[in-house]
Amino acid sequence: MELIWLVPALPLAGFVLLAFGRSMRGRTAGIVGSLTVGLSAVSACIVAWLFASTGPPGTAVYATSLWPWLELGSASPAIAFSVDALSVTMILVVTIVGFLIHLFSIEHMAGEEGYHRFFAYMNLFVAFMLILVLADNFLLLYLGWEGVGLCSFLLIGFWYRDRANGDAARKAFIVTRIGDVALLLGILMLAADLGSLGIGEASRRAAAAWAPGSGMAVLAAALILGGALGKSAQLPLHTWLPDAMAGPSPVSALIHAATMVTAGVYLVARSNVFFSLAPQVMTAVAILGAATLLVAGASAIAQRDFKRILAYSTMSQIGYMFLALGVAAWTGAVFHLATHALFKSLLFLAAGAIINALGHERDVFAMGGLAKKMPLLFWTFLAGAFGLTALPPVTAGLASKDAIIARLWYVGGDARILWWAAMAGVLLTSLYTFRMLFLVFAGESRGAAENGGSVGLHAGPHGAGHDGHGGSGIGAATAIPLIVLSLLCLVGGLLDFPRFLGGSPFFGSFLGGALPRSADEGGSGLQEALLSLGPLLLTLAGIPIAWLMARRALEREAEPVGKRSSRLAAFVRGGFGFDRLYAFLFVGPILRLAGRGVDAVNLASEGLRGFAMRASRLIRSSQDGRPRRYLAVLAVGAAILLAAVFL
Amino acid sequence: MILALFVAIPLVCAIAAWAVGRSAGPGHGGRSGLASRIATLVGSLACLVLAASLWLGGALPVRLDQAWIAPIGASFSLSLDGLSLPFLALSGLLGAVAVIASWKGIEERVPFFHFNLSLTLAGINGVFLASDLFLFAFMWELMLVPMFFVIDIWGHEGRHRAAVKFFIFTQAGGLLMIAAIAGLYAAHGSSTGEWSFAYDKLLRTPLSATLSPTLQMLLMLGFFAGFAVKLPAFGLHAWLPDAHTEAPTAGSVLLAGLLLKTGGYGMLRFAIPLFPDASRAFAPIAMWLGVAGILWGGVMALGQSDMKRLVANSSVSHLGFVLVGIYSFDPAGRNGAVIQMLSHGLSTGALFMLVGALQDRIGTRDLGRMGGIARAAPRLGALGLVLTLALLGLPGMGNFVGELLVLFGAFRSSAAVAVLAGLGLVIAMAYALRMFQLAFHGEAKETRDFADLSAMETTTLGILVAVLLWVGLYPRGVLALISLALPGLIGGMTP
Amino acid sequence: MKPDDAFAAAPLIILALACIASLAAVSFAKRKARAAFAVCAIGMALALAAAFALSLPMMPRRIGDLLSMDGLSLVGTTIILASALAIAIVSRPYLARREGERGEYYALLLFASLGASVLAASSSMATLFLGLELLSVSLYALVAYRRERAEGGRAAFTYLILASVASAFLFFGMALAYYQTGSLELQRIIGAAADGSGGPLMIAALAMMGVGFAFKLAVAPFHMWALEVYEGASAPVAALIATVSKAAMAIPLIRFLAPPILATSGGDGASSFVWIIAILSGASMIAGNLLALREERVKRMLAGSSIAQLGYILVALIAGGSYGASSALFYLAAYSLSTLGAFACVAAISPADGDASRSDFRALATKRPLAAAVMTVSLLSLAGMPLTAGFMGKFMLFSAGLGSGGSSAGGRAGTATGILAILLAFNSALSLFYYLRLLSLMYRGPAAEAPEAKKGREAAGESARIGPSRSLLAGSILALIGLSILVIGIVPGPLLGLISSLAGR
Amino acid sequence: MNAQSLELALGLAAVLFVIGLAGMIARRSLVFMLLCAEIMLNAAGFAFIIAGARWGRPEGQAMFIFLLVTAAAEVAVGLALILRLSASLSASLSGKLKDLDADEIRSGGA
Repeated sequence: MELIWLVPALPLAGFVLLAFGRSMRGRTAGIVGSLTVGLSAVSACIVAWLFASTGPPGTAVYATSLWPWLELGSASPAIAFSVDALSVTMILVVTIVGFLIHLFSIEHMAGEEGYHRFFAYMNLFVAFMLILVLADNFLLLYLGWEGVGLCSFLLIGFWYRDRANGDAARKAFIVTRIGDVALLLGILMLAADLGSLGIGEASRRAAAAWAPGSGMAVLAAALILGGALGKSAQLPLHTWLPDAMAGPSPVSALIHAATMVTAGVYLVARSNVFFSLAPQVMTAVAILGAATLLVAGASAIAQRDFKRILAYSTMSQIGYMFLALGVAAWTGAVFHLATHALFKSLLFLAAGAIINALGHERDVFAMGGLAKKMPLLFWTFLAGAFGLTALPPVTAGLASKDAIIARLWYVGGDARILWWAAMAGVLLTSLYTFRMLFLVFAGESRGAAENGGSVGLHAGPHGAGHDGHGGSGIGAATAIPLIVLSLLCLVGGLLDFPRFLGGSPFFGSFLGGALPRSADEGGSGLQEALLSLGPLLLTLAGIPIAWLMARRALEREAEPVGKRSSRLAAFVRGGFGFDRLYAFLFVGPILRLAGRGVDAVNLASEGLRGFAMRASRLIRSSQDGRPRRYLAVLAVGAAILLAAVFL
Repeated sequence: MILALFVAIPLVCAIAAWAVGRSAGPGHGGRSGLASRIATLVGSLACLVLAASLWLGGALPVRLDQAWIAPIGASFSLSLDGLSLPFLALSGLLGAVAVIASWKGIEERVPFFHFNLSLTLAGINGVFLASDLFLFAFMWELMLVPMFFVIDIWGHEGRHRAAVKFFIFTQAGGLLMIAAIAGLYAAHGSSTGEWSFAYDKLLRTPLSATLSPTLQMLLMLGFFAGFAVKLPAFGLHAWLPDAHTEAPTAGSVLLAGLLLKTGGYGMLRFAIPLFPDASRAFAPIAMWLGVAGILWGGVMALGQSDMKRLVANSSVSHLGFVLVGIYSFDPAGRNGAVIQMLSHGLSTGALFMLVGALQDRIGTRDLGRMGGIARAAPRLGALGLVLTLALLGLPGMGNFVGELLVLFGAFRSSAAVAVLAGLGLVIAMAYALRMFQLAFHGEAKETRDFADLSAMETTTLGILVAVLLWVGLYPRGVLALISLALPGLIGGMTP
Repeated sequence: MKPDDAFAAAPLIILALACIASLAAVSFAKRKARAAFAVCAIGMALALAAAFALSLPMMPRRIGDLLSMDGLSLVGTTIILASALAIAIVSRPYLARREGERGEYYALLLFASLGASVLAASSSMATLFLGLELLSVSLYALVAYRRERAEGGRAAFTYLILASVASAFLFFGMALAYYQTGSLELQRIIGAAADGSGGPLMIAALAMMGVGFAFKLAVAPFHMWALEVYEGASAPVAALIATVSKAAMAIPLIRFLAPPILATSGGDGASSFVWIIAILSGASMIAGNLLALREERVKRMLAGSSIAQLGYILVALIAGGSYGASSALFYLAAYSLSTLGAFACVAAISPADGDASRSDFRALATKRPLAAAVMTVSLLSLAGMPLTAGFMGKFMLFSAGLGSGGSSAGGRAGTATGILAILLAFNSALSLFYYLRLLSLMYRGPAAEAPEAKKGREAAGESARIGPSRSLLAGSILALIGLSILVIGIVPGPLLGLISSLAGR
Repeated sequence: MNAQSLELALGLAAVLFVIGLAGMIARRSLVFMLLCAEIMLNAAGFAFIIAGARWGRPEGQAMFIFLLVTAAAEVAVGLALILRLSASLSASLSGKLKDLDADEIRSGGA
């Protein structure tokens, strides 16, 4: 158990190897990267096994401190890791999904320029993510927090020769940084007022020191929430995620679907004590989650970029998690986090494979009829889609999402509105999912053959790298992860399956050690059945509507460009114009102030210089060489002097 | 006696460098140039080794008292405590870096160049060591002249104007400081009858008894003016972008890495301990000046198209943190200020070296004309990335520790300051990434092919980065040292 | 007159004899110039030696009511004679390159230094008056000395007209003072002024005498002549005006202002004078620096700088007391040394057809390393940078000025000196501008793009044709000046101790 | 002599002094300027004599004699200079000394 540090250390070692071993030829880089992550996955499993086997499941907490870091007042955070049920869950998700995605990338990224740079960054990311979830104190957590942000920046901008990608990457890093600063201030506040940054210790002291709903508690929770919103792309700091799709698909799968974006959920769950001390903030969490759920879902419907659809869907799914957090359904949120990691990474990988196969065509209107062309991708994608829409037989989404929705119902009272929002979310989910499915796979092939690359987002030189394995060339390294992920999706939900279907809440009880059990005043099996029936029916109802939408969209597509899409659709597709709003409110003014970098203070000093020069010219003009003028000056001076002494 | 070496070694090296130049005659051939380079390099490395041995030996504080100007009671007394030592080590390191950075760039009048370089280092070491106010003023002014020559002779296009501006600004501040020193000396002498510049004596006699608060405030402001110009504080920073931009690489390294630090050091060592009450009364203004510097410098950096100028403006922003930390009157804030100064010295010094290497290779500092360098020169790109991360204060880098501690100190004394300073981090992110992407990413503007960093440059930068990481991940190594000295200076300070 | 008096006054006597000898040499010797130079140099050297060997042991001693040979006068005499000696030596090659030297020049130098020494030692208005006239008249002649340049004559005439008016003021003031006190002794007059017993007429007298002093010291607004005269006179003579005549005039002023009777007494007569001197000092700091700021002609620039420097010295004079006096004396010494160095360099590098212009300084560091080094040191010293005498001097000024203000005790004119100290700080920062401009010019490459550079090249050609003034003696003097500036800058202790001990006596 | 007449005499000296100064500024001819300088100096000398008379002591007269001598010296040098200037300026002037214009002699003004 003292070897927890191995879990993050292994990918880190992989990063170091890759960073300095520039000489690696061919796919060795990929293999090294995957191997190290795989090993870390193995060690993670060992840790999990040890953890589960010792003592009653989940209650214990193991911590190892490597070396002391620094002092903030009386708080002295160290480089220290701790393992509890929550972090065990997280490291399992991170390492296993991470390993699969690495595996997938070996072939998927083959031939890319900077192949081993890609794996170096990916390994670094996994390392930081593990540090984040294993951190024993908030400051180390913050280190991982910023680290994953960095890697997301580097990987979004992986194809850096295209400025657009760079801008997307920068946007992502900066917007999340805003949240990060809030988090940092929160951490400082904890250190200042509680005198400890150890997560457990700080929570205990907070519970002792702060009255529920007291100003301090609310402020602390709000600041932490700020960080979570930024990383998890929730309103109002959500604008970076859609653009982040500029990166390679495995990146989107690992960072922007499975792990990093859900770090916010992890953070809130991790610091649940502070949130339970601040009910106001809890409500805010729930409301923001609901809002994101609806806004993102609606935007997803209007997208035409394959990966942007998935990105918005990710946002809305995380909205579900925040909803759950908002009503203190901690375990539910984390469970949905896990399952979402499975099916969403699957979706992204499959989508990535498709996009590669079509030579970097990302416009869903340029696809279609792929079900026949690439059956494997179709079926795996379908599995993911069922997970996303919580349809049986795929259990992953089914169990987790229904649990959340049911929980919302039980909260009752005003929270009933949240339940309605969740239901609306369900409908939206099925709408955009099936619209996407129909556009991509059904119908006759509009194919990239006709207008391939017309909307090509990466019509850059690196596109050359793909012509080699275009078409449906799908190797084992690509297929295996997809299949494994699909299987995981199929069974994943069984970890915590509704009781009325004979499931056992194993997962919930396991997490119970780390997170307060959501007091489930679970009604009768029948009620639960009805509650989970609602979403099911809603989803099924969505399917035909999605079909019609796809049809109409295609018809409109045929029309001339001018009236192709209404202004409303454009507004929705643009993510409800948040970008423009922020540009107007913040970015614009600052850039205007920066201007050409002309420093007003400097101008002032130059003005002073000019003044001195002018004065000098003035006084020198008196030196015109006329003795009589000098005499006059002398006489006047003397007169003034005489006058002065008598006054 | 060992302390005198810190000043003597660079002096000797300066004379040696100059002498070989003379001996080689006017046509400073490569050999004499090389000799002077090596002399200076050896000198600064010797200082570094000396500092390191003291650091490990750790019998602090060390003192040296030598009669100097008896009639006015000024003595040549040096003292080295935990606050001076890190800066001395830094000056040794950056001195070597400066020499290496100018290995290629400086071609003509090489010996005279290194003469000035070493002389500057001697002055800087003296500033960090002096424990006699007259000696301090002496050293304080001493480092300006050679630095002026470095900028004025070997600088870039606008060097003459920038050099004069630098000199006049710093000198105006310095003279106010000297006036304050003289006033303090006179006041102390006439009240106690003991005419002395000795730091300890002045520290021990409570001024509050003899001096009226207004007078204390005036004297404190005199000191503050001198230090605030050097630091620079917002409003007095007009000289900095020009000087840093126009100076040759070595000059920029020394300016950003060391000269600016003397300002912060002076505040910690003199302005606050000598005038605790006045400083405390003045602290809020100083902190807000710092915040203004953080934000203003950041925004200005955002608008630059000249890479060097961008880094220079970022210095204004980073040293705003130092000001905030120092005047937060909080132990953590003070520690943070010191750490921030050290790591800013390392990171910005390295950055200037990088920019210099770039300019030597592609002949421009204009970000608009760069691009795609990460492809053309991977080592350059990688180091550029790491230094950018240091610039934006990524956790793990020393800069983060500094900013964190400063923010903590600020938070404890005034939350508003902390929040606004925090905004500075976001802006830092913006300009740092902009610089990195414009320079290293994107398509190469003109397809140039140029050599990647040489082994020597790579190792030098690598060492700097390693130290940065060390400070960032194990700051105790430095903090323990500082904590030997600071409490004495902050004496009984309560947030 | 007792023998002791003779010993005490030995320097003056020796100088006087040397004057006569030099006249004899000029009229009878075969090689006039050489003989005159020899007499001049030897006489000055002897006088300098005598000042320390013979008259120092006698000090302080008053000779009748006329002369008071005390520490103050000794310091003054030393500064004067040393400067004069250096100037004489520097002048030789300088004149040799021009229309050929003639002996009268050195005779005039001797007369001027004699007058200056008398002035420095004067304790009575009579000696003050005689010394001043002796100095001035020989200065007129020296300024106009070089025939081939009309400017010399014009400058000399301007100087003469203005100076005679100024001395008229001085003498009228003296007459009024004499009218009030019935004595020619300066001490009595000072006393009367201090306790305000003299009445308004006394104040008027002091004011008019002030005009005379201010003019000689070229303190604003009585500075108008300086730029013209420095420009018109040849470099060594300009040096003479900048150092000898100013030192000679400053010493009596220090005598006036140093005594504690003024330092302590809150007599409104005294305080109002403090304010007036303060205003004069501030005015000449600003005026001098602004005049020099954009000045292209080096000698005019140095004139402006010396106007400002005298303004600085006044700060210490206001502070008064023995500390103020010694700081003023130290600064005076440092200033004289630095100015001397600067002018000596100008003389050394001047092309034959006139004195050095800015263009001659371009790339001096490579053309004439020694001259460049000395010039650098001198300018830095004038700017008050460390390692040079000027730094210590400036520090002394600050501590003197703020010492009177800062300390709660003996707070005479604290606010005045406080304000002046701040003015001093900003002005010396401002002055850096022109010092540095010249400095950086010296270290630039011999670029040939600017018109001034072209002029510089042909000037260089000229000097090459006639051969630059590379006389061993002059060179060693140059080096000596630079060296002593550095030595005083690094270990000012001994000189400082000497001066303060002498100022006490 | 009584004090009042002394005061009057002193006043006269002052008037002389001012006249000299005014003339100096007013007249452009070098020669006249020299004359005015003489007047000023002599006013000072006159004042010395009065002062000496007031105290009945000889220093006043002594000073006056000094003054006469030195003033003579000054004038001598001044005239010599005027001669030289007239030589250098004769091109523009009719050679008559009293017409020498002070404003003509600009030693390299700004």
